[in-house]
Amino acid sequence: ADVTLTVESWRNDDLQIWQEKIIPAFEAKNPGIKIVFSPTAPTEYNASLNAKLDAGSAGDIITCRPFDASLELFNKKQLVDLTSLPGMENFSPVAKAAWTTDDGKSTFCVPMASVIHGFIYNKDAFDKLGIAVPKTQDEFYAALDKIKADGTYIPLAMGTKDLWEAATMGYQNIGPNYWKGEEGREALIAGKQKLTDPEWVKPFEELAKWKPYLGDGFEAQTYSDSQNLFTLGRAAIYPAGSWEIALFNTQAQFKMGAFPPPVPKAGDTGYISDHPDIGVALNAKSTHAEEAKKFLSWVASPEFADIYANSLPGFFSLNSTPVKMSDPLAQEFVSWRGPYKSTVRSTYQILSRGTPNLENETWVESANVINGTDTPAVAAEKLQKGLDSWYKPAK
Amino acid sequence: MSKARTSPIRTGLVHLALSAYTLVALFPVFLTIINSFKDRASIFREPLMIPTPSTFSLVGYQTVLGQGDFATYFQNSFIVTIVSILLVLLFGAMAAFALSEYRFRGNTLLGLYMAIGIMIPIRLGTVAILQGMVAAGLVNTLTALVLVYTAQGIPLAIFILSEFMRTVSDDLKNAGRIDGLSEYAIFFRLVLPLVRPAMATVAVFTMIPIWNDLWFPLILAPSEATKTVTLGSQIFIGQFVTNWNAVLAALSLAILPILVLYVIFSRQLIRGITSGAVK
Amino acid sequence: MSETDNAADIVPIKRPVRWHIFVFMLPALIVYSAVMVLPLIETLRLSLYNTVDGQPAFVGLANFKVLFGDARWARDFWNALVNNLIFFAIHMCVQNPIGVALAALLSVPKLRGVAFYRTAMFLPTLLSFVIVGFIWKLILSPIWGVAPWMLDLIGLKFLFAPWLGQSGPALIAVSLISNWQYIGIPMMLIYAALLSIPEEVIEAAECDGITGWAQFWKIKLPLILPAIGIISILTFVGNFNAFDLIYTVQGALAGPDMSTDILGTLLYRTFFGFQLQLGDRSMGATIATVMFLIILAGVSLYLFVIQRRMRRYQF
Amino acid sequence: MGSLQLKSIRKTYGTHEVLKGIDLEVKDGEFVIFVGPSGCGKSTLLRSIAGLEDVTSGAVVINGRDETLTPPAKRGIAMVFQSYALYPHLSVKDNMGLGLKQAGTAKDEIEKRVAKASGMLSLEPYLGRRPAELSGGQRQRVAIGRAIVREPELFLFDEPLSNLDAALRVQTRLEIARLHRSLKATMIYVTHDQVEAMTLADKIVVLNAGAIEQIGSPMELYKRPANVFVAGFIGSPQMNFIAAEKVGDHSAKTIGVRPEHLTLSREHGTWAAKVVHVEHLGADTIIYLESDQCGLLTARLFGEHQYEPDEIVYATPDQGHVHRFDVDDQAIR
Amino acid sequence: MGSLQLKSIRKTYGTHEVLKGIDLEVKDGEFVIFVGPSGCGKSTLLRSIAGLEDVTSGAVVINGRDETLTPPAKRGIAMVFQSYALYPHLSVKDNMGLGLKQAGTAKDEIEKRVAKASGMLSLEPYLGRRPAELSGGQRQRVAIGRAIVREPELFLFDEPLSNLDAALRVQTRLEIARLHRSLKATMIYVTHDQVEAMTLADKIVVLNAGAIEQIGSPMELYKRPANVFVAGFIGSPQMNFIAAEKVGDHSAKTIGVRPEHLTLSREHGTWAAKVVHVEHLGADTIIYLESDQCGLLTARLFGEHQYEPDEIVYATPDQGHVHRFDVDDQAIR
Ligand SMILES: Nc1ncnc2c1ncn2[C@@H]1O[C@H](COP(=O)(O)OP(=O)(O)OP(=O)(O)O)[C@@H](O)[C@H]1O
Ligand SMILES: Nc1ncnc2c1ncn2[C@@H]1O[C@H](COP(=O)(O)OP(=O)(O)OP(=O)(O)O)[C@@H](O)[C@H]1O
Ligand SMILES: [Mg+2]
Ligand SMILES: [Mg+2]
Repeated sequence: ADVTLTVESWRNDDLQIWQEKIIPAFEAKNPGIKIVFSPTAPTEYNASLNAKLDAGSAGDIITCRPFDASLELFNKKQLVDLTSLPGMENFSPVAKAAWTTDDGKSTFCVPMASVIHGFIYNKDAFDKLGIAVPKTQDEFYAALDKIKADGTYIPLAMGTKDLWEAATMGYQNIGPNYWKGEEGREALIAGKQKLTDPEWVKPFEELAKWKPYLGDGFEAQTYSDSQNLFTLGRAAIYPAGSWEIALFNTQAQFKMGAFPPPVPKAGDTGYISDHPDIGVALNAKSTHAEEAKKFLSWVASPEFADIYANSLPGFFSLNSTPVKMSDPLAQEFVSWRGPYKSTVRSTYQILSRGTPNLENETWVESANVINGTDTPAVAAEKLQKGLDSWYKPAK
Repeated sequence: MSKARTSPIRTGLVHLALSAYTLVALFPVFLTIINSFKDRASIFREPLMIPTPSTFSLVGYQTVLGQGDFATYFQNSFIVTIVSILLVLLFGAMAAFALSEYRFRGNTLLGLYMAIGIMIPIRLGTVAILQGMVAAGLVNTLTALVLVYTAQGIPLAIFILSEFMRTVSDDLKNAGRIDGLSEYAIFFRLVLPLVRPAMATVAVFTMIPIWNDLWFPLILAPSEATKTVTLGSQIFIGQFVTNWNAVLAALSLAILPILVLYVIFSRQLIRGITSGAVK
Repeated sequence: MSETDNAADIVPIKRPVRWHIFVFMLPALIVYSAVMVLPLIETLRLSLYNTVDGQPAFVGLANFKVLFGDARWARDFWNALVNNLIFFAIHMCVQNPIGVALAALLSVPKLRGVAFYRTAMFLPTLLSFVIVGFIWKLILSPIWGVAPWMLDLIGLKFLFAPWLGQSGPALIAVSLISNWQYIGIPMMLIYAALLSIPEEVIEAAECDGITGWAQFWKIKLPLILPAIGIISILTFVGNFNAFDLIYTVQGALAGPDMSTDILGTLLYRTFFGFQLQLGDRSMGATIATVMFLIILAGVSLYLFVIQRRMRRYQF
Repeated sequence: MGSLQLKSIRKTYGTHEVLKGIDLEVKDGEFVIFVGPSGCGKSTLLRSIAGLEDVTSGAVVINGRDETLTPPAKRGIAMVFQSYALYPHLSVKDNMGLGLKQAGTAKDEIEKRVAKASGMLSLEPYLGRRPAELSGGQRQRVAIGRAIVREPELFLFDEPLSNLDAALRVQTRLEIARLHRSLKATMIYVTHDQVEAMTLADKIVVLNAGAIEQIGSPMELYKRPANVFVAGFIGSPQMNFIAAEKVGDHSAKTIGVRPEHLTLSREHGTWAAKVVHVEHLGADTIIYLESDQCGLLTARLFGEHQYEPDEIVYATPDQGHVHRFDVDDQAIR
Repeated sequence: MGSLQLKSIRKTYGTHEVLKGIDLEVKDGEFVIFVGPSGCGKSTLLRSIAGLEDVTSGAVVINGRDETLTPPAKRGIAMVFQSYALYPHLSVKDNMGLGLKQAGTAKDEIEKRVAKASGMLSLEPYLGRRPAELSGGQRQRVAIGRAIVREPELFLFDEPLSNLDAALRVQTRLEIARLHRSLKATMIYVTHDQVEAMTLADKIVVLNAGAIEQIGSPMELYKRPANVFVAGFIGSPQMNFIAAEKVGDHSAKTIGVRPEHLTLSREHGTWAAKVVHVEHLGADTIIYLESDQCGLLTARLFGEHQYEPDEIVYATPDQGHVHRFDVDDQAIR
């Protein structure tokens, strides 16, 4: 009889793609194995997955969040070590970093995709106002001022209501330019830098400057409000993650372009956040481990990478084999990988293991900084204090 | 002939107040429903407009209904909700009767024990519940959901029903006892019919969280065959992209059956059930 | 009509065993204990355990010490508790009085359209949180501005502010949304209680010249006092367990700046984790235990003091 | 002032017509008693006067004003309900005082009136109790007390004494009569007790199946009943009805003789009859007879008399007290 | 079988002692009537017999077995509640049939008995109605019907006829008497109606303030009341009590004469008195007198008599019927 593998995922938006492209492609090659993609609302995913894993009723294939969330599952022996899975060799150690133990010995998820931060802009608006794509900080503010003076468009489509927008689209977007990507991030982990250091306060100072360029009532503006403001043509610039591409393509009625976070001064090295976001793992309790491994190997293959990246522009494959993408906006994003230095979000690895949770605090403080309820210095101090309370970097 | 006890001015004021609040209550619902029939752009451009031929769109509904076997989902939701309500009403009312009618040692403590359930969110017990269901082989069955919802609904049912049962005239129950009715007959034939409004209230209160629950269907019965409507429609609540058309359509669709159930139960809210009993 | 006096019954010593009490209690007791209480106890037990060196170990009250002793935990906890009290106070002052008033209006005899009003006013209660959150965010959104537009109609647009995004008003706004959603609960309970008041008593009051408001205050209210007690305690319990609405409207971090964080959101965030924050069952169970004790205190107060003193009338 | 006029009051429940056009005039200060068989519509009529029932058609005129649509509270009435309808949550004292308090009566005035009423009704020991802690008769007295403290112009009493013992009943009856005189209030009173009806009423209204059979003073009804129904209804034991033919009277269909107007003799008399049953009430003796000629007869004798069942006696009707009725059951005068 | 024994039944509510040690023996098939002032504990006693109240001490023995702790359902009794206690959600028919249905009686047997009882009580037109749609008297009849269809050995009636009109009351009374004979059931009956008590009872129990004053047959109580209380309670209008000294009798404290045992004469007699008030009841005339010597006197005359207030008359006590009481209010025999 056919073996059925169930895939647990939070990506319910991808349901159609799985059903129409990914699963048929796999099943065609692997008769006898059936795949059921069973997504959960993202807000419930972690909690429900944990409960099911604990009770032993989770699906065979587990979609992995990056870093600690999955590492925890592996440590609890709920995920199988995939270090030697055929196909794993298709990924560079950097690509696997998000799903590898701290000592680098075991990898437990097959990396699927990463997302890149930057800014998406309304090309029509820029053309109309005669604005060139900003490369530096100064050009960026000049452009914002010009848009604001014109009054047709809201300069920046971002709100602080949902908190994470401010942190992810703001802080993590422009931050790497100041803390110098991996260099700063590793220094922070090693305890050589502190969040109160200028490298880490500076991004907050920049965020604080954004306030005048946001729309009226941005404090209560939600993420989808921002999306809609932009796609309906009412805002000129959208601090973005590459995952927006697919949606914006279908919704925006104007031409769009993208630019990476502007560097502080012309000539500075640019950094981008190229963040591993999604992987797949094998449930240790799966009764069909062999079949599941077959599937995982297939996910590690260039074939899957191609299908996935092209059906979901904005989710960039982590496979070493380059994927040819057809979407211009996606190409634009991925093109930054060369000239700019890639890094992952600063709070994701190790630093959010304790309580208070640095990532969550960063959300709150980023919003506070933009709202003006905390100064950048105060915000940074709060974060560092919170981190100090539990994080003791190895000396 | 108009009525002596209802002065037109007073009635008018009452209607005014009630209509005012009805507006407050209905307006958001009205917004939901009209917007579920519009295309995405106009949901956001003119949220207050009723659908016009140019903005009218069933895309949300098409998405929803194309996205899974909604007939089965509805059926599952109905089965789970109705069976759970019946069990909650039956078990809850029985226990409430025991607690309110008889004095016995530990009565209040037992009442307190039965109320623990409303003091801690049952979700916290998820892991143990799920383990139990796995052990009993009930995962991905509607029975698992029914069991959980019954347990979840019982405390509130007892809490409310015992209070109402205390208002049933002792003379009436005594008349039953004299008539040779057993305690069971007194419960089923006299007390239950007389607390009908309270039973309806409990039924409605029990039904809402069951129907709208996402968590336990997700944990206990996520399979296609056992999915409930709420779980079925949560597909549309995405991480980064939200398909508002579909959300609105799915939720509008999900209101309808529960509204029907509400109307059915609320017909039991009748006045003067006990009038004429004693003097 | 007659009234029971709970204390007055004198039970003779050698009453035969009343098996029917067991029969009445048993089904509820079994299902409830097995499916609800045992799992919950299992969970609360975790509050005495924590991971020490990667192994779960019994730590006594250490978790509680952390919760109240550690500055950050304590700050979060007290912040949530205070917010929760405000949340509760708003429900008691807005939701319940309005609910009672609506029930009183609905119970005016011979009123036409009662079924319609009742259904309409109960409708919000039937909605799931998702829809309530969505629709109110839409209404209150400064961008899509249904609320500003409506305030504009009556010339009060200047009053509008992005309430949900401001620390002060956000909690009040969320509470009011919750009031809007749940008003059906007190309304329906009180309505059911009002329906059981014998008509003769009301008629007697009419003849006595006690009509309208006075009739409500002096006749109906005392007779439905037990139901009012129930809605108060249910509101208390409900509010101290609430979390869904805040989750959907304000997110798991109960923004802005934790200003809408209540015990429920704190508990869920801690217990199940959120985003990068991993679920911490032990601390979660600790918070749950504290919440349970708070609620237990309230419910016990009600059961052992208020409910016992409350007079009930039989019809 | 407390005059009352009912103009063809009709009341239907569904298709069932309970009041079939009642016309009645009650003068200020009159004491009117409604009597009639159980279910004939007395309570309904009273409730219609109070405004508790919406009449289907007709008008209620109080003090010359049409008050058909006035709410009960504004009609200036007090009512004793057949089912008491006490406020279960209030003490006896508050049950009586609530209406006054609502009307804004001064506190000491309320005290005074409640004290007076409860004295009158022997309720003092129970002032602090709630209705549930009272006996049936005590509850009924509270209901009476609640009505009388308000001293309105129009009283409506629905069988107010039915659960009281004989002594208390006489006493309360006298109090009500005194109240009637002292307040000069109009009273409308429903009772099944013949003694009450005969002693209290200025005017008795005999109702039957929702219609008025006769209105008149007590003695009028007793002496000159307008028809068979009234003749049978007023007086206890009931009047004896004899088919007129059987006793040779061809100008009437029925003749009627009250039990107290039959004289018994062991020796001779008009109708020979056999004793069927004897009831000794102490003050009276009721003798049930069976006669071939007139069927069953009841005789009531003053004092104690020894008759044995199966004994043959002769009953003689008291000539001045024979009632005659035509084929339509109407009295022939 | 339906014998009943009460052994020093006591019942207290809080500190208030309602039954103060009641001892009573009721033989199988007896018809016992409880009378007593409102609030004296009649209903409480009845409810204790039924098992609805837990007595504070004492024993209820039914058919020789101690049933103090037996639940009411197992005592084989039927009861008519003073407050009716009808099942409000059931039709008249189902109200009557429920007990039988519960006992598993065959459907047609139920039909038959309900039909019989409702015929007896003139309830046929109302069989489909609910209690709320009935008049007070109809409700009361349903309550009676519900008790009698069950045909148990022991009946408890708490003022079952208080809301019925005279005709119906007589009729129902006779039905109950017939039922008593045909079922040979034991009946315990509370009433305030003297006629009922006198005509129905084998044995009357006079209660006062929770204690038994006297037990005896109706005529015994009427003729030989054991004390002032019973003498005053039995008989209506009440017995006249006269301070013995005033009339020159020094061997007693009080003498008592029933109103029907006073003869009036305009010319001469024992006590001169002034007419205060005259009540015409039709069959009787009640005359209230005031005499300097004996205070207030009531006389009851058979038939109609014309006396005017303020007239002076002479009242003569019927010698065989004078009751004498000692300082402890006990009758002197
Ligand atoms: N629940 C109670 N608590 C306190 N006292 C009570 C309670 N029930 C009854 N009583 C008192 O007990 C006494 C006896 O009551 P019971 O009902 O037996 O009187 P009754 O003889 O039936 O009077 P009635 O003829 O008026 O019906 C009354 O004085 C009453 O006030
Ligand atoms: N709500 C109702 N629906 C239908 N019929 C009703 C309703 N209320 C009363 N009736 C009927 O109306 C008739 C008159 O009732 P009402 O109470 O006026 O009688 P009553 O003369 O007071 O009798 P009683 O002496 O028994 O109290 C009765 O036959 C009764 O059955
Ligand atoms: Mg009546
Ligand atoms: Mg009584």
